[in-house]
Amino acid sequence: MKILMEGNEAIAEAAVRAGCRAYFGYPITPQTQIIEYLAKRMPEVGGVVLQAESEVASINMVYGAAAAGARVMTSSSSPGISLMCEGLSYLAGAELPCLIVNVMRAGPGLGGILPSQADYWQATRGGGHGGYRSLVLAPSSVQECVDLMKLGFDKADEYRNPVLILADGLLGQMMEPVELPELCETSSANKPWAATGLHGRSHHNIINSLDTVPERLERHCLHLEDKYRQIASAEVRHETFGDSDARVVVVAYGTVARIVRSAVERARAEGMKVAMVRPISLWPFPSVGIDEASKAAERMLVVEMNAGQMVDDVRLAVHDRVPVRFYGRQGGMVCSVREVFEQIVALYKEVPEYVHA
Amino acid sequence: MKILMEGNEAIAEAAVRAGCRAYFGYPITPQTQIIEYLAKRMPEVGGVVLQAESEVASINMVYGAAAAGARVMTSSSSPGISLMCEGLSYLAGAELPCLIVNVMRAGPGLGGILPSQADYWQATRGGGHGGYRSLVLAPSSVQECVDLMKLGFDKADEYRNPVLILADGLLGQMMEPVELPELCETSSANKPWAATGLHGRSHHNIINSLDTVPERLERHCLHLEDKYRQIASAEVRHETFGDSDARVVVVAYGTVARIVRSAVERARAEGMKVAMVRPISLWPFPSVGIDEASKAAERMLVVEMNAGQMVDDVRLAVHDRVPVRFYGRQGGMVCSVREVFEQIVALYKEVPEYVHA
Amino acid sequence: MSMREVFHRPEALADVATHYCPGCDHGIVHRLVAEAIDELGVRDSTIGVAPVGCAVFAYNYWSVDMVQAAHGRAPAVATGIKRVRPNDTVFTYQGDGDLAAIGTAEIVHAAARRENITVIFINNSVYGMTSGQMAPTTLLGQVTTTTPGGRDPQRHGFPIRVTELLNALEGPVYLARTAVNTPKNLNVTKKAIRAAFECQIKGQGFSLVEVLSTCPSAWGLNPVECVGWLENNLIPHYPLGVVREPAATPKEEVAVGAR
Amino acid sequence: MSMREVFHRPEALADVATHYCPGCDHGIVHRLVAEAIDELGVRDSTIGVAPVGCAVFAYNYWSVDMVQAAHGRAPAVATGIKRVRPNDTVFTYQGDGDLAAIGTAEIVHAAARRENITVIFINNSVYGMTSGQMAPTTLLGQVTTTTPGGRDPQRHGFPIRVTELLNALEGPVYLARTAVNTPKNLNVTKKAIRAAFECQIKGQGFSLVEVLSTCPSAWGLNPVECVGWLENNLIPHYPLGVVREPAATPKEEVAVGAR
Amino acid sequence: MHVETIIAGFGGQGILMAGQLLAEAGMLSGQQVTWVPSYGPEMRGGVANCAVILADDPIGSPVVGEPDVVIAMNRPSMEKFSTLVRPGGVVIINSSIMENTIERHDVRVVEVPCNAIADELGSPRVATIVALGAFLEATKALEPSAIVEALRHVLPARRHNLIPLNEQALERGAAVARGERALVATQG
Amino acid sequence: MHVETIIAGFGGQGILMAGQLLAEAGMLSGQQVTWVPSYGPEMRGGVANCAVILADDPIGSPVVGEPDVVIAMNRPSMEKFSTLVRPGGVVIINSSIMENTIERHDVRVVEVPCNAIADELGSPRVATIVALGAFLEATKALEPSAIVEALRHVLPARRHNLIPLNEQALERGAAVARGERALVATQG
Amino acid sequence: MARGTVDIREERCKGCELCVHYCPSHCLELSCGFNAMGHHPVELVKPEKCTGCAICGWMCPDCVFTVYKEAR
Amino acid sequence: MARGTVDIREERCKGCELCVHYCPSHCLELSCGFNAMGHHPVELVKPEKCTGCAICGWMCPDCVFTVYKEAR
Ligand SMILES: Cc1ncc(C[n+]2csc(CCOP(=O)(O)OP(=O)(O)O)c2C)c(N)n1
Ligand SMILES: Cc1ncc(C[n+]2csc(CCOP(=O)(O)OP(=O)(O)O)c2C)c(N)n1
Ligand code: SF4
Ligand code: SF4
Ligand code: SF4
Ligand code: SF4
Ligand code: SF4
Ligand code: SF4
Ligand SMILES: [Mg+2]
Ligand SMILES: [Mg+2]
Repeated sequence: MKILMEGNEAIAEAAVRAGCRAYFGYPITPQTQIIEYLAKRMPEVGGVVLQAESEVASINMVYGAAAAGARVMTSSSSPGISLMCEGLSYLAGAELPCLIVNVMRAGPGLGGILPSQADYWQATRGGGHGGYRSLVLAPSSVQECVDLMKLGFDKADEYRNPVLILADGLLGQMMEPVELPELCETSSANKPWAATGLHGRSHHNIINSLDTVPERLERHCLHLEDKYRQIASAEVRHETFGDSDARVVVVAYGTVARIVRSAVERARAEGMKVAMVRPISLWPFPSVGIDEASKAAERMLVVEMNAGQMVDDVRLAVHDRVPVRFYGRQGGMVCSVREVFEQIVALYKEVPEYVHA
Repeated sequence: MKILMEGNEAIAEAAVRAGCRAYFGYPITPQTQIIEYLAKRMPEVGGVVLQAESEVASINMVYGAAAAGARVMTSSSSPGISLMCEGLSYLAGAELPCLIVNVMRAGPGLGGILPSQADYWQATRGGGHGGYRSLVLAPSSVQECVDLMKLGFDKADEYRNPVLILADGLLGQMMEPVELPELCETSSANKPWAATGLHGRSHHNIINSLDTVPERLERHCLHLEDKYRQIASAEVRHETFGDSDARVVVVAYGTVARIVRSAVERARAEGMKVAMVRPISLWPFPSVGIDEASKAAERMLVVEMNAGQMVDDVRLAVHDRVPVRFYGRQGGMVCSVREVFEQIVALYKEVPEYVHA
Repeated sequence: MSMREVFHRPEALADVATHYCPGCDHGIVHRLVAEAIDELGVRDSTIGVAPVGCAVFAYNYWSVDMVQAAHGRAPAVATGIKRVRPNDTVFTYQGDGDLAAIGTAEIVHAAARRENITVIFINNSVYGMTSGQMAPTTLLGQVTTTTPGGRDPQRHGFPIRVTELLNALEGPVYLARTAVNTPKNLNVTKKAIRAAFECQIKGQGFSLVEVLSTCPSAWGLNPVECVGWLENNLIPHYPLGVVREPAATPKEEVAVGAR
Repeated sequence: MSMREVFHRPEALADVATHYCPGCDHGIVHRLVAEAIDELGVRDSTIGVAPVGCAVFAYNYWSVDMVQAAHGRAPAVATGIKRVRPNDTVFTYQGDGDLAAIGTAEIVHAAARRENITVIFINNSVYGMTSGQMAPTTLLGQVTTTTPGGRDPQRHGFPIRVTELLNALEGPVYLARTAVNTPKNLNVTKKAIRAAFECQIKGQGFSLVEVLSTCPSAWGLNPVECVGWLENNLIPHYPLGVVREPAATPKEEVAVGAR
Repeated sequence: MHVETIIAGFGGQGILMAGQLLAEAGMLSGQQVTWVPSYGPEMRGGVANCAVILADDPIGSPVVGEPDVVIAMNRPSMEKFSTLVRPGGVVIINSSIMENTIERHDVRVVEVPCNAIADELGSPRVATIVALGAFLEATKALEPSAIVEALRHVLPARRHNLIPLNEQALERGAAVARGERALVATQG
Repeated sequence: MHVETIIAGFGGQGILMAGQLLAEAGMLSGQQVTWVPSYGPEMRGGVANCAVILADDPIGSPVVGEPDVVIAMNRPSMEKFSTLVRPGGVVIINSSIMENTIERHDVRVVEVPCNAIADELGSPRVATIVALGAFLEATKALEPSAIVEALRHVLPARRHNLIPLNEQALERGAAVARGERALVATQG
Repeated sequence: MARGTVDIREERCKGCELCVHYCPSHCLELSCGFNAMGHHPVELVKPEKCTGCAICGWMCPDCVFTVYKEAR
Repeated sequence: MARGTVDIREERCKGCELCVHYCPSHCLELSCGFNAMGHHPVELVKPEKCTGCAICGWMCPDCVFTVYKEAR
């Protein structure tokens, strides 16, 4: 049965259903509803919810709980995520599974509280030091928030790696009907590496990212690289829509992808050959999917709520073969279907042998 | 007259000579010598040096001093820089000039204390939220550390933007002869926007990155974008060396570029047509310079002390026309001239019409 | 019969409407700060630091140079300003989430350094800006959106008395807790704020005034009811008074033998 | 005549050489912690948290499960562990730079929450690991690499007495400051560490033992000279003793009327 | 079917809740729905609005730029949102507290004295429900019974006694939109 | 000219300072120089080493992988670094505290009883300076007077009284490398 | 005759009633009308009782009052 | 006869001399030789004076000692 839920609350409920029993976080608009919801919900399932003194403390509590084998998460919005950068790097370095939700707001600095996608670089290229990777999933509906939470927790455990859910403020605060999965429980028993106390085990487990012997630290880095390569080959997710011989291909993710989809539908209704690709995993990036969708393309368009952070990834995906244009709104402004439609029309007209159907 | 100086101390002395009279920082290997040097030196010129309680406090002290019109800096190494990500985003958002030195060590997490270049993404793509940009300068000798410090402070003031000096641990701790510039003084008088107290001024100055009106915040973002475009066109710096019709072009920065240069010299001595490009500004990236240097290239090689973070920028620079390979060492390991030379030879042999001179 | 003006808007209070909810004490304290600045004649040389919290827009509300700081970092920002402009008067204005949660390290160390700044600390026992979560100062049993069953010491810990905490340091020179729930207390608050600024102007060092304040919106009470709640709950837990004065401040100790 | 063993390596102390400098007190305190773990019979259910500081490699030195925390964040990490494994014994081991500088907020809030963990706090008045910079606990006049003319309160502020600072909170249940400069004090320290762990095992809440320690390398003195320096300088400034015990811990207050 | 609606008014008027009811009712009737709260700068101020889409097909953009219908419960909302309605669309205005000053002739304006009716019903808080009734009548987007069903889901059991009152409010609003021709102005 | 040298030994032997003197002297003699301290894992341990390059042309890599010369002041350094020296290179070993166990025959090993000589000079701390004297003699990379000049720059004025002692140490080291053939083994 | 009086900047009043609560002479009340911000602004309903004590001014969070007192 | 004795794990000794300093019977001293770590390890030079008081064990940062005491 579907129920109508706000994105933030759906994220929270989905976490509980995915077996998450530990949440540490600090309030920040537009995602405070997550901790508020869990403050009521977690005790019902015997879970822990703790309002930390800061985002720095939150992410380090997550580090501790993950080290001890728990299925654990935190959530925040852009400035709060910046404060977690050191912690994220530690989590990646020590190979601890956990889930981090970023309901992005406009930046830089304190910026504003309205929706944004301006943390794409931060999410896909680190944020923290040392060049680690997180699996980054970008839902574009409340239902997908729910679905990706479960997937995210599972993949975090599978790869012993942090997973980032990158949502925008719109998604966090809008309501849509969702189908919720069954409540499930997980245990630390299948994490033999975790620091759970010996309880009879003969060797002591150590959770750590330090190694002062460079040869050994290099081996560790190579091991991480290997893992990232595995993720890159197994965990690419995207969705394609529109004409397979599209002349203009639009790439967008998150809520913006829905706006783009409406615009693409309109363009196709008017006879243009247009398609769109919606990356669901932002890292690994669906380069192959985008390349394939744009075999016949003469123009690419990237639409984001930022100044054009995904553009380079799209250029790389198409091997800089097709000109890649950008349309974006910033500062909390959300582009309209009409704006995107006009961009598509303009690009379509740019194509030399342009024929209106 | 040249004097023999350690990189860290040269950075510190160069800051003083560039008119920097305020330093806030927190000890971390391999750059603690900067604050230790300044603890002695700053009082001699009437400047301020304060050991903050953390990197978070340091960057926010920098924010305050920059807001008040001072020529100010901090320095740290990788994990410490991660803790500054929120502050960096605020500095960029509020358009405050300042200089941040990152003497990189191996990561992720606590990693090690040996040299690395694994913060390239963090430096060039943010670190903090909101998609801001810092001018990133990467010296490759102690002398260049000195020269780029002055340039960095000047550019920070010119653009009202943070400037990052991205050095590796090797550079911070090695000694080389340097020529130091004259001591200069600067004043906040030419920063009419600064929060220096009214002192007769009729309107009050506000240093701020918040705007809750999205239309206005978008205008601010567009203004920043404009500024970044200006920087991107005016502040690209790089150095090219080798054959103009090189068949293999190597790209490297920082100390690694010196190792590469030795390898390239050796390859050319053996008759191969090889060139190298050394980006000095990592953002803006010298795409045009690299593209030009590789007009005749059949293979590109990127060498870094990380898992290959600059590779995408090089691919974009050459429009994905030439295959770009990577060679790197990690975890504090430094590649040798021999290793790089062998890479060059192997690539040179890959070229179909390979003829040994 | 002629009338003379006995009360008017202070000059340091910019003549703009504030965004505060009706009856919110932030407005009163803003005025008191402005009056202190006017009376001490330092409007021309004062730099204020706004927090992240309901007072984030305070940069618009005082007609002095203002710097907006990241959440909790106002004391560090003020330190940066004061160190490079030691002759100007620098103050921060912070809420209890900002100062006593995320900004704990910054306030403790500014106080320990005896940093010569003035801190105005608004303790309304909740996060107002984000609409009513638990703060470090939330009372036991108090209901907030993150303590829906009331603050439980087992799960959420104990409220922090900031003034007493800082009083355990040698650094601070002036520490007081006040309220603005009565005209009399308001006058005490005004004097405390003035004394705090005076400390700084005389070069004596770190001063902080904690003002117990209402948050009608998060407390779910009307402004007048809030006054009663504050009197019945906040004041008993957070005793009013000056706890540190320049005269009673520990003197600098004799230096130890170096190494 | 037969001899019986009256002293040997505790089981919880892993049988490996440490990287500590000769004569460094870290080694002694490590052993005392291990002895407490052994004596309380909790080696099988203990999880330790190593800091960033000279004790960073402590994860190799105790034969219990260990987690290495980011600089200053050990109390947050321990909180994360304890909340998901409330029946295990969780402790942190931190230096004064780690705990009293960058980690100030984390230790204050863990204490305020009465988080049921044990903190072993090594106060050697300097940053040992990074070779001798000023710490928040550095004495006035003390020479370090960042206070080359001696710590000057005007520029560098005042040393922080962590135990007294935390004692200003309601949260902590056991707080003590000790030293290992004499066999007698070492025994007091051992008892304090044991008492701290007992607090946790009994579910009473937050305990911390501050151990005044030597750092021969950063102090520039040989280990035996260090003992004298500690006695003449550190102990006078940081009085030894138990300042909070479970019996004297403030009780939970009566809940206030919600909203 | 695809109806995009903006409901707007003052903070205390139950604007967001009305939108939520509409979305819930749509969902229960088997439609696709989205509900998006205001993203204007006025978030902390006294103004509130939300956008609701009801549709047969999956919904692309949940953001409503050119609504089919606007329910304006106060003057600022009427002034702002009536200009956005697509030609041929409907604007329902709360005529209890403002005059119709809409100058467009390509939209249908339904004037409903929401506060007056709510006061008559003895509960000022249902004014926006009255407007919702008019909305249902004017658009036929949903059966009023769907809203009643939605109320049953949204209200806690102990509040179900309020359902009849809300039913009345819906009906009174519908009546205005339907029958009391004097109050309905079709312009252009 | 282009000479790459590694100087290695225990922590207290003044290894880094000797390297710094060499670099300083090179610079004062108009050469290009670099000095890089150890980047081994043993940073905090008892072992220290540094790499110094003296060259006529600008120096590319400051990292020394295949030194021309190694000055090994203790056994672990001798064992580790003697294997890296390029064929034809020189290894100067402190024969006071270890035997020459180098098995290579393609390098010249100069055995210098550094500690013995230093003790004779009344200052155990100049042992590494003695080795430096042997280095200068064996490589002719610099005039000993350049080192003396460097000492004048590096030492604070109140320590200039130590210069003659260091001069003697250099000379004694050079003498070993030059004249006391008994102590010099050329292998292979 | 009134010993004092107040000027009220209606457009700044948020109708919080704090002044009404604190005025020792009970001479203030909220009006029925709205101001531009949508609040019921305060009114001096019993001007004759005003003493010019300025308590309203002190307690008003929005600096709505200017207070005058009889000069002697 | 000695009332106690100690086992010394030489290879772990860092020659810090703390045990030498604290031994109430003055029966410990550093040896001239080096151990593998390059330190002069401690020696029981006056075994006859050892009381088995274990103070050396307590004060040694490197857990070098095992201490035995006469059994009664
Ligand atoms: C790094 C960061 N974390 C969280 C927030 C969200 N935030 C804004 S204000 C606030 C709390 C403000 O509470 P308080 O300081 O008590 O001020 P009040 O609003 O009560 O006056 C929070 C958590 C933020 N802006 N930045
Ligand atoms: C974020 C961060 N900042 C700084 C450092 C560098 N650092 C490592 S240890 C240390 C200080 C340790 O001092 P203390 O906690 O007193 O421990 P001690 O070494 O004295 O035992 C510092 C500043 C770091 N690793 N990470
Ligand atoms: S939310 Fe509370 S603190 Fe903030 S303005 Fe409203 S009443 Fe004041
Ligand atoms: S540096 Fe100091 S604290 Fe660290 S191991 Fe050495 S003596 Fe101990
Ligand atoms: S001045 Fe005094 S008497 Fe007059 S209105 Fe104000 S509070 Fe009342
Ligand atoms: S106190 Fe001020 S804002 Fe409140 S009702 Fe009175 S005049 Fe209006
Ligand atoms: S046991 Fe006592 S007497 Fe024997 S060596 Fe140790 S300290 Fe000395
Ligand atoms: S105390 Fe321990 S390490 Fe130190 S000298 Fe004695 S046995 Fe050796
Ligand atoms: Mg508050
Ligand atoms: Mg320390």
